[in-house]
Amino acid sequence: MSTLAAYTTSAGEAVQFWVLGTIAVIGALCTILMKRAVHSALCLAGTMIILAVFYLANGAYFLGVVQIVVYTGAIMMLFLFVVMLVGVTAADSLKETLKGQRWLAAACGLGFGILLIAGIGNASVKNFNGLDAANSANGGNVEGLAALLFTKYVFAFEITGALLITAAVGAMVLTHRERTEPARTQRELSEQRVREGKHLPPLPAPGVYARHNAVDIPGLLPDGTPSELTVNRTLRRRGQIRDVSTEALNDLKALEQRSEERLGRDRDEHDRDGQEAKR
Amino acid sequence: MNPVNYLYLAALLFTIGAAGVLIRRNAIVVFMCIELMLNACNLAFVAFSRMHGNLDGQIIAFFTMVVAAAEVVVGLAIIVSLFRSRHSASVDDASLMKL
Amino acid sequence: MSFPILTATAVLPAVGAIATAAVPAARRAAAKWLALLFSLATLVLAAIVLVRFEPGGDRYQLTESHAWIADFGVRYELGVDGIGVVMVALTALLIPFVILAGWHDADPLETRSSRWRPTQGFFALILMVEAMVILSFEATDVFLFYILFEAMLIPMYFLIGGFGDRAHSGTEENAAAQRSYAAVKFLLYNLVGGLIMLAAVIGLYVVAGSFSLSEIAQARASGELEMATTTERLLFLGFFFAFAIKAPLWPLHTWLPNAMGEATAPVAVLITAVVDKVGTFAMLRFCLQLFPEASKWATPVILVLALISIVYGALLAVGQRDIKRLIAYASVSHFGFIILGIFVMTSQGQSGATLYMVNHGLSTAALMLVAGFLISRRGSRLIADYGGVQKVAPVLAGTFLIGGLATLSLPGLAPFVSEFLVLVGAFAAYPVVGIIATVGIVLAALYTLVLYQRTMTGPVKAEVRTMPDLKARELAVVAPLIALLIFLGVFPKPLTEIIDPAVEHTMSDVQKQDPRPDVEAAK
Amino acid sequence: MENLIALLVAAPLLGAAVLLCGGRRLDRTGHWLGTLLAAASFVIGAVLFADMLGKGAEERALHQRLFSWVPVEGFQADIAFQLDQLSMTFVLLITGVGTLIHIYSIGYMEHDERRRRFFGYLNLFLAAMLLLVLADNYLLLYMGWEGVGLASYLLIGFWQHKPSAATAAKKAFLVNRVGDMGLSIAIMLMFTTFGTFAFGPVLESTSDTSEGMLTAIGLMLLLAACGKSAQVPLQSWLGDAMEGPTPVSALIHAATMVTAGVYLIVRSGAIFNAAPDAQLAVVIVGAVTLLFGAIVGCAKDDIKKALAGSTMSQIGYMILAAGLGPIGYAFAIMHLVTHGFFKAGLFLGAGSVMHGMNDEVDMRKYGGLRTYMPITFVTFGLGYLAIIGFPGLSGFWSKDKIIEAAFAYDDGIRGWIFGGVALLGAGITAFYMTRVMILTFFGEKRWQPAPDPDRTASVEPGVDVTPGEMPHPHESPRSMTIPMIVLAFGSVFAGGLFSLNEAFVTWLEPVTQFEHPHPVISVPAITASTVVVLLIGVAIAWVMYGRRPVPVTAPRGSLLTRAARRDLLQDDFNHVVLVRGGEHLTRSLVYVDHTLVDGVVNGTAASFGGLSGRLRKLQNGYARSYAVSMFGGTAILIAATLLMRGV
Repeated sequence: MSTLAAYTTSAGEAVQFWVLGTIAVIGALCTILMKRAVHSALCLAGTMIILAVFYLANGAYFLGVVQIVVYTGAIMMLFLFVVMLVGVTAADSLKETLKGQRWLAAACGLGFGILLIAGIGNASVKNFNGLDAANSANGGNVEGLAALLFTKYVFAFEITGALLITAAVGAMVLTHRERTEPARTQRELSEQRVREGKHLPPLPAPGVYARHNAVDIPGLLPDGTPSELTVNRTLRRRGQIRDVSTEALNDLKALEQRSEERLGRDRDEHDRDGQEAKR
Repeated sequence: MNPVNYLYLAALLFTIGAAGVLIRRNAIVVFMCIELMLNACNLAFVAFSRMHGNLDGQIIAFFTMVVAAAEVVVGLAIIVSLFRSRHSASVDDASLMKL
Repeated sequence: MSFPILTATAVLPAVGAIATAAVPAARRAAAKWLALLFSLATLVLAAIVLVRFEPGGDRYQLTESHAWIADFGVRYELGVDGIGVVMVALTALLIPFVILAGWHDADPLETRSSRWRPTQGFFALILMVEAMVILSFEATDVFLFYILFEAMLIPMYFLIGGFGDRAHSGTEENAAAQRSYAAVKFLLYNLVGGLIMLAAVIGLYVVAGSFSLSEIAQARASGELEMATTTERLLFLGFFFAFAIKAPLWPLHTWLPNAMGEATAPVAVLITAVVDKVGTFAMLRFCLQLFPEASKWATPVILVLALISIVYGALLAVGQRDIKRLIAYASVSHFGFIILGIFVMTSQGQSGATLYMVNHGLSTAALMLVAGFLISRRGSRLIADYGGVQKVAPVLAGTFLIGGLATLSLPGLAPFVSEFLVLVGAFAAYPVVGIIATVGIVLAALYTLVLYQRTMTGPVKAEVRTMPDLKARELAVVAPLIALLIFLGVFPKPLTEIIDPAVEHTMSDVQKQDPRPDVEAAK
Repeated sequence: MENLIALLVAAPLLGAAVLLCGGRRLDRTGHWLGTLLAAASFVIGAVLFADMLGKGAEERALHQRLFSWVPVEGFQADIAFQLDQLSMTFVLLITGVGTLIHIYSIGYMEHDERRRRFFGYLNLFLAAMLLLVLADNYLLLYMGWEGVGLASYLLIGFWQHKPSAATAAKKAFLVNRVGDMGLSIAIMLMFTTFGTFAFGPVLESTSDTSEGMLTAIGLMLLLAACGKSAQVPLQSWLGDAMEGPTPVSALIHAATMVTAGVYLIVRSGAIFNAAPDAQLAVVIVGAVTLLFGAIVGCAKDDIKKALAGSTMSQIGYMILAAGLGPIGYAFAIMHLVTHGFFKAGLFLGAGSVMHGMNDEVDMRKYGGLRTYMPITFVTFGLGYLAIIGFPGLSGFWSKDKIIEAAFAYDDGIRGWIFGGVALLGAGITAFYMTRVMILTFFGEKRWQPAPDPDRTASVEPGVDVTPGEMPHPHESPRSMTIPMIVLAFGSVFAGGLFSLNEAFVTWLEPVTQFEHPHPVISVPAITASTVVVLLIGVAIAWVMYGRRPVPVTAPRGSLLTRAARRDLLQDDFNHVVLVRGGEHLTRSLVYVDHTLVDGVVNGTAASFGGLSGRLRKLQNGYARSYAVSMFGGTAILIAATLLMRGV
């Protein structure tokens, strides 16, 4: 690193780098290790914000802002939206199914990282000569970028426009679902139920049980076993049915305990009264 | 501190992202990891632009963001339709590339 | 710049292919006529090229050159020398006959079976092959040639695999299986060759830094471009291997009988008379011109292989039970002659070889197409199923006999001239080789006459009794071919005077002189 | 004048083209057209002959160059004709006899629905044969050479529905091809030696090259001659060739085509003169064939096959003479011409007999026919006297001279040997011809009911033969008898005319040179002994067949007889060695090609297949594992680049 000694940053930036850098790495790690997609998304958002800060620190003011607006603002929100669609609480197990995949991945990742770092290490990185000149050339970072964007990179810029449009259209096409047959009326539905012969009445409502009134809780059959049917199909698919039986037991226990306490307190009071009467 | 550390950080993040792509099954998370990798690249670009003292690096980073945005849009759309069709967002379920 | 006529000769059939393929399924007849029209137009263009070509002029004429992949110095370079122009003419000449002969080969079967044959595709593919072959005869850029050399496999593959001969022994299923086996075999053999050639092509670029035939040749001639002996030999082998597979040289010939046996007769003609010629042609143009030293170095081995091909092919032809396979093995023998003529490196040999390519194209076309007509009548490829055809279909038998006589290179028919030239050329350089090769002419007589005797003569078989004689369309296919065979048999001058200068160039490339006769040597 | 030469060939060629392409509409008139064109060719020949006689001996040779045939650098072949005395002789013989036989065929093939094609083939033959004798270079000669081969193939196999005929035709062509191999190698040798193969340059510059080379060329030419002229060891096809219609046998396999070998050797005389070893080989071949043919001729009961044997042996005489060098050339050609007359006559006679006898060919079933078909008898008889060399008739003059020359081969033991052989041959000839004569025309009738055409292969179709019907011999129509009469005249007087103060020899001398032979014993003695031997032969035959009755079914006969009936086992040899061996070879090769050659390549392919089968297990379809491989690949690439830069 001796060759790079020529240009060093301010101590403040150094501190900032070490602190935020650490957090960023941790965030990244969390992103890939969290069980739930939501958490991953949040961690990623954090990392991105930190990166935005780094951009700013590196004199890329415009990018820094764009980073926050576009990424943390737009893209991550998109992610969260999709996550919601798929199911917030859906936790996929980190258990590896493919044989040796994880080890291969680890090996590759490790080797790759080492290679990259080694590469940067022995790459002949020439002195940093700061962005002040470049930024001030057109009177500011944004102006500078604009100058470049509309002169040198104008074609690329236009093409990205085309790309975005295409992407938008593509997304619509992909997600759009054509309804082929008219929506079935209630009558038709009932007739179908009759034809199928099961569940002539509409499906039972979800578990209105004790103090619970949530859609993800199955109602209990007379014998106390929960009935899947009562829960919304989507939730069922996502496997987000809360096991009500155990909950019910817990609640019962808690109830008894509480009543126990109350009774106990009453007895004490009773004793005290008795002693006062003797005096 | 030497600004080259930014590059090291970028490399690290990139590697982490790549590893994530390899080990996660949830398509959404995989996408996040890809975003992570892209961001790492962006950081590297920015650092380089600082290194060379011109703004081209930032321009590239900018383009990267645009492309990333587009990619996310399409990718998520794919995931959604995939989820619709097979009610799961696991990349392993779609193993149709098998001969 | 002037009108790019060479490109036109290739573009026209390509356009024709697209147009033919675009004809709606119901209008089958229209597609046929369209294809025929385009092939004839191509023939006209080829004739113009032939006329505009001055034998005495530069080596490569009517040249065109445009940058293509500038970074690798790949150029779109066309140009014809005496040999190329003749081959182009041959191709353009044969295709109309192929189309006309295959008029009904791709018609839907009466029973709407699963093997419905899209007629348009058949003729479109044929025209596609024509376009590629013609362009490969004109390409003077090694890379461009390589692309075409490989690309023409694709339409051929579909022609063989998709439009098999309807006359087969056994069930539809195993016929289809055999057909696809033949097609895949054809593809694999040629792909392997192409792969090795690709390596050689890249190697050549690494060594020479250019793909342009003329540039490299000049550099070699002027000595600017030195090649290490081993390098040159390896590159030569890479190229030669591919060409040896294409122009089946023993022991790489085994794909030919399958392909020709399973394909319809016109496609078989396309294989042996047109596509395979690219191999021998490329030996003349690329092997000798780019690697003269290596060519000389490899000559002994190649000559031996060629001799084996000649004798071996003929002997196997004698042993065949299937008419088309018999003709295929005969072709193996003839290709042996061609390669022999190329590599004995005497002007007679090479003129003979070039002439042989043309004549073999004509004679095989005549024989194979008539055989095809015969087979389509009886619905069997087995020689044993025929007999006494001469009695019921004398014209068919007569044309068949003439085709056969051409195959055994009877003097007065075109192949004789070329075969004799090859033999003389071989004999002048290596007497023993010449004598062994001469055995081939006896064997040729054997397999041809045996075939004729078993199919055409003898008592009339019951299945043959009702066989109709040649129809007008079929006669229109065969008669011109036979007329050409006879004409070129007594007056090959028009061709030889175009070919000769080119051969001179090749001879000077390999720096070889003809051995002078003893008498002059003595004086 | 020389422009007429091309017409000689063109006329019959035109006929062939018209007749073969003309289609059915020519069926009525086709034969007339063919005959007319043959005659036209003869007339042209006669005109040229007259013109030639008008000139001095040296400038008689005419030359006509049409165009350049194969103009390739260092290899020039022209389509050019040369008409000198030798060619002239042949032209007259070919066109003359040819025309006669055309006429004969009109009657003979009357009932054949494919008569038009027959005449087309005949014309084709005439054209090819004329091309052969008129060519001015060996390559063009080769063209004619194969052309006649083709014509003979077509004509032998004319009745293609008979498997025997088809086989015979194929055999003839193949055996000839073996000979042609010799010719082509000879041409190559000439090319490498002299740089050309035109008659003039080659024959003049023989002195410039080594004797060894000339011997090689000579032997190759001899091989060619053996093939075409049915000389041992390539004689086996001639007997079977009799499957063809009789006029064909008369024209092609007696008078003209089979003598092409003699022409070739005489034409190449200069080469042979300079190569004594080659000459010796020629003489030996001639002598051997002479006896071979004669012996075969003695044993055959099929009249045509007997005559074929005799043809073989007579050509043996010619080859023998041709091998003797300048002392023999002229006589070889002279015997060739006379033989052309009487042998053609004999064959036509045989044809006429068969015509009358329901196409019975077995002489043992003839007998006593002289009263039934007198003209045939007389003409045949004259031909007979001529061939056995009865003093005064054609055969006598030519054959006697050959025997003299043979005695004069050299004044040592060789002279005695070959002279003796020739003499012996004369005796045997007398024997078997007398046998034929007696069996056919004398003795009592041994006629049999007509054979069932399905059983006997050699029944000529068209002639309406009702099975089981007794033959009723009759004289043939005039169209057939006239040619026989003409030929008979030829066979009586031709020899005498030729020998008048050696007219023929002096006529040919400019082309073939001539030296007077000096036999080891005096000429009169030879003549006397010839006559004596001849009489002995006749006497033996008379004793064997004339005195005692002839059994209808051939007796078992001596070992030699049985061998001779089978062409001295030469065919069996061929069959066992060549045919069987060849079949085995090809069959095994087919097997090898399928298993070994194909197997090796397919084997490699299969092994690749197995490999890929193992590899495809990696393609589990899981995107992530693909990603891993991609990632690893990238890592490796980076490592590589780093290492590169590191170094």
